[in-house]
Amino acid sequence: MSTSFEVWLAAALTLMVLSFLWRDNPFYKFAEHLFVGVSAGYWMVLGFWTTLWPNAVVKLVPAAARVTDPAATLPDREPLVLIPLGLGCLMLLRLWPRLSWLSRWPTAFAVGTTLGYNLVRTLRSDLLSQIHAAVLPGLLIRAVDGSVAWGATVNQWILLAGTVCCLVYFTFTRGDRGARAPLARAGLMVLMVAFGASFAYAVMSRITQLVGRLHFLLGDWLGIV
Amino acid sequence: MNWLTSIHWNLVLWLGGALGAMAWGIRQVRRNGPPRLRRIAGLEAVDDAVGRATEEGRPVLYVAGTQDLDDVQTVASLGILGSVGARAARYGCELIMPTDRSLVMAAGREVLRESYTRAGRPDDFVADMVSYVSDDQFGFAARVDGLIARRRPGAVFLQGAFYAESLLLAEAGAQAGAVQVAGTAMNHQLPFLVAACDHVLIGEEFFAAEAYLSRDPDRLGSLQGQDLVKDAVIVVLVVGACLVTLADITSWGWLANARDLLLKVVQP
Amino acid sequence: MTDARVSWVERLGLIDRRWLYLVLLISVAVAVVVRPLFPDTPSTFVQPVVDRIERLEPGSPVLISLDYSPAAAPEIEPMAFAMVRHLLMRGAHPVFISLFPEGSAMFQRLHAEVLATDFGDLEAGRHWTNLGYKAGGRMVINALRQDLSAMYHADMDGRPLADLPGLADCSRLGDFSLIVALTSGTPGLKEWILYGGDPTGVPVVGGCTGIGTPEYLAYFPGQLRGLVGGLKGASEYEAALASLFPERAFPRRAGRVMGPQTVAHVVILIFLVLGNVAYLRGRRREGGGGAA
Amino acid sequence: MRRLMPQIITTVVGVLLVLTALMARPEDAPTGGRLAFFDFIDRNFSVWFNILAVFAFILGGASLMKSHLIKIVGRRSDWPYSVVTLVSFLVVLVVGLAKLGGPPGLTGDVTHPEAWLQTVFNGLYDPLMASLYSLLAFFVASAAYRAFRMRSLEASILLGSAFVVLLGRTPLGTWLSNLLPPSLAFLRIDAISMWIIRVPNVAGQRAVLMGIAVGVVALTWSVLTGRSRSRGGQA
Repeated sequence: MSTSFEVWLAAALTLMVLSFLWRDNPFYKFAEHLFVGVSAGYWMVLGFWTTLWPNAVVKLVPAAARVTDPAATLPDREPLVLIPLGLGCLMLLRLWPRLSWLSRWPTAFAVGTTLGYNLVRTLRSDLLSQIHAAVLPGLLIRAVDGSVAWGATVNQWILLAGTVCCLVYFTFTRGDRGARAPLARAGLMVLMVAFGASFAYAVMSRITQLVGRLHFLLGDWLGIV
Repeated sequence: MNWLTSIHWNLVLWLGGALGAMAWGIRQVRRNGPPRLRRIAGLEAVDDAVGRATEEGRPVLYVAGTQDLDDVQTVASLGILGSVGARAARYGCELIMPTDRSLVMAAGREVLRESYTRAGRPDDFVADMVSYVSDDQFGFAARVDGLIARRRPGAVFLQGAFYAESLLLAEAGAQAGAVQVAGTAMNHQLPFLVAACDHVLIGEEFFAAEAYLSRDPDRLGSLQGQDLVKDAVIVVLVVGACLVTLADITSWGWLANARDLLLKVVQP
Repeated sequence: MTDARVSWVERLGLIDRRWLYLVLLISVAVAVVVRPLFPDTPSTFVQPVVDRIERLEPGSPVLISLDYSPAAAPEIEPMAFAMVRHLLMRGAHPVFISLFPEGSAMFQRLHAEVLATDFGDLEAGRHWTNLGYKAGGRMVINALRQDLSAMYHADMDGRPLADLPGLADCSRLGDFSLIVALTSGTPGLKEWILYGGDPTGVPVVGGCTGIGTPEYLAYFPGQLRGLVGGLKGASEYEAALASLFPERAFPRRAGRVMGPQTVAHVVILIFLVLGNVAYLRGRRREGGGGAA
Repeated sequence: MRRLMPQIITTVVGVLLVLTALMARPEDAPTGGRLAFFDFIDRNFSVWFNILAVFAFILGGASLMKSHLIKIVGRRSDWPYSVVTLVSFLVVLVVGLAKLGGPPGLTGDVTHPEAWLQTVFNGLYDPLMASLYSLLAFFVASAAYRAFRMRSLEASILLGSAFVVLLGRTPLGTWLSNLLPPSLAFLRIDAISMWIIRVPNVAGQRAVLMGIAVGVVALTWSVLTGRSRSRGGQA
């Protein structure tokens, strides 16, 4: 059995969370509320020391670099970081209802940046690259003896046909009669097989997490394993 | 000029084409009215589910996801809530809506008040239909599960952004024998919801549902434009695959040129 | 006779869920204690990762992004440890960063179990470098693409980037030989493909949780050169490592967990079958298998 | 002003970045002349965004305090739990910002193995998060028994595919497959599960990705042009 305070604390909290399986109870609620507080604090601290301090404070007041590392070489001053700092301060105004409209400015900047960077990248990586990956020669030849690899070839065409059918399923404004209907139906079935695979992989992840916890309880804490 | 050569022309082509298609779609809808819409089974199930619950004398339960109002899926869900609420009002069926955010509660009340008024039954609207339960994820699910076990709703709607709590909610509904209609764009939860619910609006269907129900011409037009882009993608895929294959097995130069041109257009 | 069986099936359907919890808990706990070890071989998605690392020149800088949280650690840590061991055995220079706040703590565990234990003779800053966490997600990748020093001025021990011999020829993302994204969510592998690999041409390989695997496979093999998916992938990687370096006898964390994992899969499959048998019987009795 | 200014910021920033992504070739050597402007944007906007991201954490913490303080002061139901959240938040904040434990003063890494923040991580954050997620394994197990039903053709296909993959990705699947005679090798459950992942799964995922990409174009356009809030056609 472990003698470390950290491990005992962790074990107690683990049991508190798992007590939810019996029913919702004060121990579980305590643990969940503790998690909300701890994680918010943890993220804020790391954001401050890893990003805000070196990339904003130090760039504005180079001497600040010496606070965290007395031997640091001082970087150049970059007054431009006043822009994001100012926007950041405006963001905090959301807490004061009368001035909260100003907090829309930094949000607008964030939305514009996200969408602006995202648009072309998504177009490239999720549309063009996927098309590029789908448009492959439909007759695969084995390098060894020059014969046709029929298995791989058939798979290639099934993959392409499946993609097309799913795309047909995701079109909405073409009515539902004619040749599209059976294709869309087939697309739905392909999607279901895909979801089945996602389902299985998600179950796997959940189980690994459980095994990890039991490992901690039985091994690190109780020392049985 | 070096900057002319440094433009990704094929990206410009696709982007321009997509934007053009959407502009065309919106113009088309504004001029000629809404397009022919494919039926979405999950959306048609809304009516039946509410009807069945009414016949059995059981209430309808609606959960608008577990995220706050700043999530697009929550907003889309409130659009669907409007039409579910209108049907419940028309049939005189009781509606219960537990929420896990106070903002969603307030917005839900507004939406339902309007649907009940529009259905001509403003007096049937009671603010308490929409209640705030709890902010915490599994705590919310546990209490909604209790509610489902006690009230035994005839229809359960799980529409919006869900995380792991979706499983708990769907399981409780299945146990109560409710008709369950789910809708979400959370890819990780979709498979579980499909397995546990009777009807599911899958990803894009969920967003399209909002356009279907709102009948907003711009939304429908944009949808029509997006469909045009998807059609173009389908054509490129089919033509491209055939072209690449033929160019591979024949030795015709023009085929190889055509293939190279096409691959350049889709070069990421 | 038939009636008795139907009611038995029906009773099965109404069983309290806590019994199911208990069955799962006990069967997994027993398997955790027994810990069987199964043989494994790399699959189509894992082998390319192994091959790519095998082909690296000694000294090649490899960016490793630790984008996972404690919840995913049971899945990701075994593969992270195996891949870092492999990189260091081949003399590559791993540069660790993180887009997850928890990444710094995850690095500490990796340091304790791999860098300090198996490779105690290697030097920080010369043989491997830890740059740490930055907030901003995909925008961090975007900034690194332009210039490493836009986001990072020093490593986590405070040494300025310019003083790190291992990073002498490495001033931006494009200078790396390989990007290894170990991912449990967003931001993660997808962002590394979209914002890192695609625009710079640096090959990206990944390790991810089971949940992410099916989606990321759509990027394989074009944009994603190899994928170690979930515990099974990690177990395959460990097996590959064991056959490459039999003399080192590295621990096989994932391999050891595959036993309890298999038991749990079987329990869930049994539940799935039993539940559906009860359902289909109930439905047949209700209305001759008509529409429900 | 209140509505116009945010729209202008979003549109200008968004359009500039779209143009940047279309024009600049940052992977080439640094460009000069006209492209220098785009390089400047590309480099700085992401760094600025990252600084803003930290303010989002700060805002999140502050709103957390505000909402829980309201609960405590108003003695709302479950208010004692709000005290737990509030106190733990403040304690972690002080421990982290003051870099208690570890290297002396404010020097060194806040996640240094001896820093108290690392104890907070190991003793509180890590077990809580990992345990919350491990609950899901139980939920899946009970839903497998009580909710996942072959109620339609679609659900049956999904469950069938899930069954094969779940079995095929374990040593048990390999073991069962080894019982098959070589002539039936195509029925090997591990091979079928691999096929499902490589072919139909990729087809489905690919279509979903393409669909989302088209949706992103539509969404970006409607936000950048300010149509996203319009109802009924007129802005």
